[in-house]
Amino acid sequence: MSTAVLNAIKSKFASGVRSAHSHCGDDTVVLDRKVILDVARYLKSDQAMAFNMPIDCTAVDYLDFPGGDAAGSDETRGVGGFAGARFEVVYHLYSTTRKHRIRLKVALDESDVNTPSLTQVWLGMDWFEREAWDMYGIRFDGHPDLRRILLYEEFVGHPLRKDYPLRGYQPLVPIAKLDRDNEDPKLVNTDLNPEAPE
Amino acid sequence: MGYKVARPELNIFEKSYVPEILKGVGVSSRHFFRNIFGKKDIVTVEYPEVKPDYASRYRGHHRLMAREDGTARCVACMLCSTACPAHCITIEAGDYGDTDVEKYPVKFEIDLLVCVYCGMCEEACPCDAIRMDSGIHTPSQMYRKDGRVGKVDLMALGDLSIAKQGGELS
Amino acid sequence: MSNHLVDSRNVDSRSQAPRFAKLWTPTEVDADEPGLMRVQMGPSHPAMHGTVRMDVILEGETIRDMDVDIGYLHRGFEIQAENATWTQVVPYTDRLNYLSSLCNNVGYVLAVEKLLGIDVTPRCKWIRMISAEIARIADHLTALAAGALELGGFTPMLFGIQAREEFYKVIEHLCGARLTTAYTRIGGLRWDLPDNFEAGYRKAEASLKKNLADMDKMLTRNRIFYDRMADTGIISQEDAIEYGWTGPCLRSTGVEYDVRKAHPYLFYDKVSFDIPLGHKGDNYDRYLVRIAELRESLKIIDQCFKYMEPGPVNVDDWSIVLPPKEAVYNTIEGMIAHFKLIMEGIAVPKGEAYGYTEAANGELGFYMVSAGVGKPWRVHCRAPCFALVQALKPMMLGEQLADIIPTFDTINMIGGEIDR
Amino acid sequence: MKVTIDGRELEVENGTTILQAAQKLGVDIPTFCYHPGLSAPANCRMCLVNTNKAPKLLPACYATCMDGMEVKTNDEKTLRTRKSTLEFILLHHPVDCPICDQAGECVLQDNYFAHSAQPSRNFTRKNHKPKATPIGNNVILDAERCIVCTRCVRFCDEVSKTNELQVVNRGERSFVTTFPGRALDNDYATNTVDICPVGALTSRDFRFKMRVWFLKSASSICSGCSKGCNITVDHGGGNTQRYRPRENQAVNRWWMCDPGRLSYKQFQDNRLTDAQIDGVVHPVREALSAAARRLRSAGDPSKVAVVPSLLMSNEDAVALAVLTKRAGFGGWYVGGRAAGKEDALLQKADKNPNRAGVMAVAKAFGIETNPLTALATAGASATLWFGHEHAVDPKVLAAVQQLSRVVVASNASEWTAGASVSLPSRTFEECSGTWISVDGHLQRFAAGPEAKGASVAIWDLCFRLLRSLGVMDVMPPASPDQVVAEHGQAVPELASMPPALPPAPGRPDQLRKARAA
Amino acid sequence: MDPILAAVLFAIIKISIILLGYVMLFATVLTWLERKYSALIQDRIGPNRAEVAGLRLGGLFHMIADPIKVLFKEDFMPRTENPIMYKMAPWLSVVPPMVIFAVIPFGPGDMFVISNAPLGMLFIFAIAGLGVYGSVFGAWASNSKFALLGGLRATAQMISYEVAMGLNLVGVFMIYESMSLQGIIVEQGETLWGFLPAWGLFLQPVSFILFMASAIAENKRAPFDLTEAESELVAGYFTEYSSMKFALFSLGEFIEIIAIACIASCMFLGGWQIPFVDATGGIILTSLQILAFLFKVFVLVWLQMTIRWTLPRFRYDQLMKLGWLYILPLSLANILATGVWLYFAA
Repeated sequence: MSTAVLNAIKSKFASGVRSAHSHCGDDTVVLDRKVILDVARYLKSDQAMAFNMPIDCTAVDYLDFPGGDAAGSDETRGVGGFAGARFEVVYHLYSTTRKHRIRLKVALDESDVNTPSLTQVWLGMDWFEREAWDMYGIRFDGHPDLRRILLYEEFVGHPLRKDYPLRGYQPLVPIAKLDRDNEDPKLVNTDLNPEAPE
Repeated sequence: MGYKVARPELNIFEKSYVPEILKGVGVSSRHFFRNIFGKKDIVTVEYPEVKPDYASRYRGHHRLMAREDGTARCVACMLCSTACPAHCITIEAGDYGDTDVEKYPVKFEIDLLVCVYCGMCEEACPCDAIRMDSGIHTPSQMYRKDGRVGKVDLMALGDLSIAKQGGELS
Repeated sequence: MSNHLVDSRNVDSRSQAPRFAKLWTPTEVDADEPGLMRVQMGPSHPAMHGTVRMDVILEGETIRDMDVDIGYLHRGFEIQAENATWTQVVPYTDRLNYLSSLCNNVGYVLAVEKLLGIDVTPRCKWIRMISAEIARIADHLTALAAGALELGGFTPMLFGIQAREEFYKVIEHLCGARLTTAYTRIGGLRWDLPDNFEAGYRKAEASLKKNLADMDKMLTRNRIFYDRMADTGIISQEDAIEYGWTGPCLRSTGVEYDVRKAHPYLFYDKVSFDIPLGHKGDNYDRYLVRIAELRESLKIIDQCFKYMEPGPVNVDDWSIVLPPKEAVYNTIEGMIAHFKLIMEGIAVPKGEAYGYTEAANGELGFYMVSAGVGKPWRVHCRAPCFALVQALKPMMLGEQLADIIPTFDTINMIGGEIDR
Repeated sequence: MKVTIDGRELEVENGTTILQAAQKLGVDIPTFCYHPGLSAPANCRMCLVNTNKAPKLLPACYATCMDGMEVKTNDEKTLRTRKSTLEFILLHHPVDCPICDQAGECVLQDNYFAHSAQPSRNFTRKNHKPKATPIGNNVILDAERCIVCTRCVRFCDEVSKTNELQVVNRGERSFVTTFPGRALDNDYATNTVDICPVGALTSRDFRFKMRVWFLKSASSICSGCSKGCNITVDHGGGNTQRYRPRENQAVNRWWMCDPGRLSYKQFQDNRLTDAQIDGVVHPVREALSAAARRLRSAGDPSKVAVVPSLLMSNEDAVALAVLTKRAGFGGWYVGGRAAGKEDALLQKADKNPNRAGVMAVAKAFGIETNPLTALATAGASATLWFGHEHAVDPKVLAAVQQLSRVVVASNASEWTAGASVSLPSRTFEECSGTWISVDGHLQRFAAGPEAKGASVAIWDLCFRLLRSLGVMDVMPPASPDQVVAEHGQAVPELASMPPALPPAPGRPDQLRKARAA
Repeated sequence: MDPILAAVLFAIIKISIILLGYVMLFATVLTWLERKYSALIQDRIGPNRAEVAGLRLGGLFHMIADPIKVLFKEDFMPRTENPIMYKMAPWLSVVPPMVIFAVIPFGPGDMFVISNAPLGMLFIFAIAGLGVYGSVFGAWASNSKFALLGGLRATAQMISYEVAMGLNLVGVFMIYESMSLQGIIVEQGETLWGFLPAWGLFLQPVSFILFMASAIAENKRAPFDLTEAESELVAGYFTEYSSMKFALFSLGEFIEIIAIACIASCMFLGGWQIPFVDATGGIILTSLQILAFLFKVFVLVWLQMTIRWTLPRFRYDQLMKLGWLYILPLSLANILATGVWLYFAA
């Protein structure tokens, strides 16, 4: 689309850019988290960039990604880009004046899931970052109010991580297990999964 | 291209509430008098007596189609339970010991309370065995277990399927 | 209770709305302070469509602080999608914005097709456009009608719902269900248009025009309605962009951004339509913009019917779309392709893509990562409401309790979409 | 010798086939009839590739590399030939996927979808051949589905050397069947099902039980005898559904025997899922303290006879050895399954998978071992009994029944009946651990299906029992590997543990190659 | 018979007939009528399911079925510090509107009015002012924040509009020089300039509009229903009420609709007067006059219901603004203008 943005970031923040590519028409820059805040400020304030709209922020867990192990070459890791660390925080930005888009990615290792919060640049990142924290446990430093958003405060774990068990219960209140064939209609069985152990 | 919507600024007359209230009362009354004396615009359907027409594509209660000899067309290939995004279909396969059909569903159960009526099962069926075109919406149940509908009930809604199958196109 | 008699909004209605005095603050008001009252609106509250909780701290009827608590309708769309085949996700998307499921269906499959790098047939594109616009009409009608209901106007609401019903009937004829449509497929559609589709649509269109006129008469220039809507829930252009607003709500502030125009997909560049814009981003503008968008959608659908030509709706590739049933029943080739697609799903090449479309509430984005197999590695839904609702707090600080209701309605919060 | 495959050069030895060379480069050439363990007849023609050394396409599985050969596996000619071959093979293939057990792991499906995916041009009536014919105790033949790759025929000729199968008729009417009067009933017959690329040969045991794409897999070791054949445990719905051999050139190559293949069934009947005290169900925690009380009340701990199970993993054995030593119990009375059939291929007479490991642990810990028959005359006052599988000796049984017995077993048998305290243990399928085969291979197995009921791994039970007995200074390890790491240094056989198993190949969708963008 | 006893007995009979036979019956019919009417406005059918012996009569039996249903519902009571207040509140909102009917003349003479009090209107104001206690007690005793907010709104709203309502009628009193309802009605029997009945509607049109507005506000019905504003406050001051207690609140509302219609028709539409028939006496004429009164009441009830089902509701500050900044000054101005006019006309 507009490689101009890619080139601008690459030239201005050469040390912080890990890789950059355009895949499926989306321009992507994989950044070091040290520069993400600077890049964001630059992208917002520069007249030629003018990325004034925060579209989205999310995260991806690449645990056991096929071909994503250390032995995988850049080629097998795919053009789509998976930068090699377990987590990636993905930002999408848009400029309503220049009408261009960019995707910023920050690769984070499992052991250190902190990254600067972009709420300092766009307030609209607020809830998106809270969701990424809730679902992936990414810590956004400098976020004014990093609480869980979709789940309840007492929830343990981050359910979109690939190692979070798919089945099982984490009830706030004990769930009454019912004999399936002698159900009392007044009681509600919250178990809706037919494969769940009876 | 973009254009600004016409945003009304109320004139002093409209600001006095009364004329606009009377206009609204007029609309209400027009509907009232049309419905009580004139041509009835009433859209309510009196349900148990009058049933709304379902579209021909309406996805309702599932049914299992039958062969000419009355057995189920289903051969328990499990594609429907694979395609089901809600995992509501349970099938157990059995062996007829017959070289023509070989495989049949010993148990075919759909949990209607889990089903999301997306139609993926009929799309996935390679034998024209399961369909959702019965035109019946799902009945409500008193107990959860009544929501699990078995092969017999599904066959009872079924019909003879005459779809040709097995490469016998000639 | 200082402002019974004077309008608390010190705003000249002709000027551009000012920026929020305080853009973002974490909860800092102590509800135990004398004179303050903490009210929990929701999660089961008549005005909280879907289920959302607003923890409001009131001074009299003025909102001193509030916190919007979402997640009551969270059902794990994204983790479900990671454990289903690409095609199986389509019914899950129905439940995102359940008022305009077809928009979600179209948005999702377009994103997958972007990743697959395929282009669907022209007829399929026209039909997708028609279905998405019909869904948009249904969604806008709901928002408008509910807006009247929230303000106590039950009759105008039912007029709006009446028209919406007609469109739902059209949708039912199209795909067999009214809300949970599951209509699109990757590389095509579940079905072609049914017979007499256009006749059914014309009936719905007539009903819309008639009922919209009645609603308009009862509401638009009525001063009670005007006073409730105008100058309440104001957001400035800068703030709307800053908070990631999109869709009719952003356009109500006068920002001309519509994905259909800015980045045309399907055949939106081949039809002519306009983008209605608001003046200052208050509830009344959002109401007017939605009404104007209804008319634009009708225009688009008319052109789709005009330009549409017969032809196949699915791409001719058995590794993406299911073979026709005759081929499945009678040829081993069709049977194998059918089995492979259902057992394993469509093998989407490894990579990532962000597909975005204009859904009824704004930019609906799907960010997806494929590991090269039949199931998505990651599907993230960028729900337009999510960005809209996060600005609710700065919008409502200092306003009245009663203003939450029309504001909440005009930004059209949809629980299914925001909670996913 | 230098060959170039798809533009990539490779140095190969003389006699290397094109296919082997391609595999080294990771180039995928589709095959049907080729199997690395069998001779290559080159009769399916699927692997035809274009070379510069011959005017016609060459079968990659049979043709050897020549110096300077340039091979093209994806040029237009090869691709067109593949499509034609597939069309030809599918010409008379019945539309059977819905009723065919192979669907989902069918090479024909994979190859068609990957290399053709074009509609049928077939307007002829399909040939009919015998369907669903049992040709042996474990194998059912569907001749219509057969693509006459002759893998099964070659297996019977070359591996089991029993020569039951042949191809009859000619041309499109040919199909595989047994010689008249013969049945495919050798001990390795079900391997023909594994190697059959289509659904022509299906397993009678697995028939219609479950669709293969619902199965989850775990890499494991067969427990049928002491050979230690590598297997994959396919499980679904909480139960093991079948065993499949896993390639290990050092032990079992690609094969396994039928008795071993069916040995999963012995763990499914009469499963013990709850702890019992005098026949009454109790929580495991209470049963453990009851067991400790019973063992203590036997008086002199050295009068407590310990009977290890030979299905125990080395980790379990180490834990038991620690328990035996710390609690001061008497020697081990080693029983196990009775000896059985042995043959030249895989089956071993010793049917106990880990006799070598248990004995090595006993030796390293200095625990006296006696045969189980000695228990009848040992004068023990109580016994700590593991396993249900020991061969029944009436004299021992009678003697044991007199004793106060704490039984740890996964299934019920004569030995577990009437136990004073019975604790449910997991089967080996449900745990991970290592075994030492009769040939001295130390091999790892991974946990497959979920553990049933309240059952606990034996190593865990041993350490918990130790605490119940009042020995508090031994911290229970967290995993079987930790058991060996902390307590098993004395065992020389366990000095170098094999690396952790890679995850077993799962459902087909995880194996699928991505469609080219 | 003792004349006093006879008068008391006669009064009791009148009370029974008017309250039970008229007010309660009318209110019960209104519960059905409002549902049916709103349905027809909204292109629906409305209640039509209740049937007796196969007869449905357009759902008329719903007005019997509804009370029965309501009576059998679970009477839920919140945990509250003031159970007595909680139980009293519904009665406080249903009794005052009923008492208003004591001074409403249904026909000419003393025969069709329970008490032809000379200061009838003052009595009505006094009693109507009591209605606020129903809402406030209910809201306070419910132990719920939504109810409390509703109660607060109700207090402010009713007190504000009480003033406006009273001032609106001053003009009428000035013209007819009476505060007795019967007296005012009799005065309205005349004809102005030979073609226009001397009704309050024509002599005091501004007063009529303002009175209807403030009376509807007093009754807390849409567009002034923000005390129960279901989208904001769930159900306002009666959020925590159920069963018959809940029904009493709505019964009180319906009785109040009739009361407002009665007062307005007495004040502005000539009460039982038939236009151009300035005479009394005779059974036929009296019956016609009673029917005329009922018809006028019915028309005003219809007007209230149509407004209810047409308009959205105000916001709290807008309502206050309307009351204090528009209605109150306008009614004062109206009084002034009436006074000036009377001065010069005299």
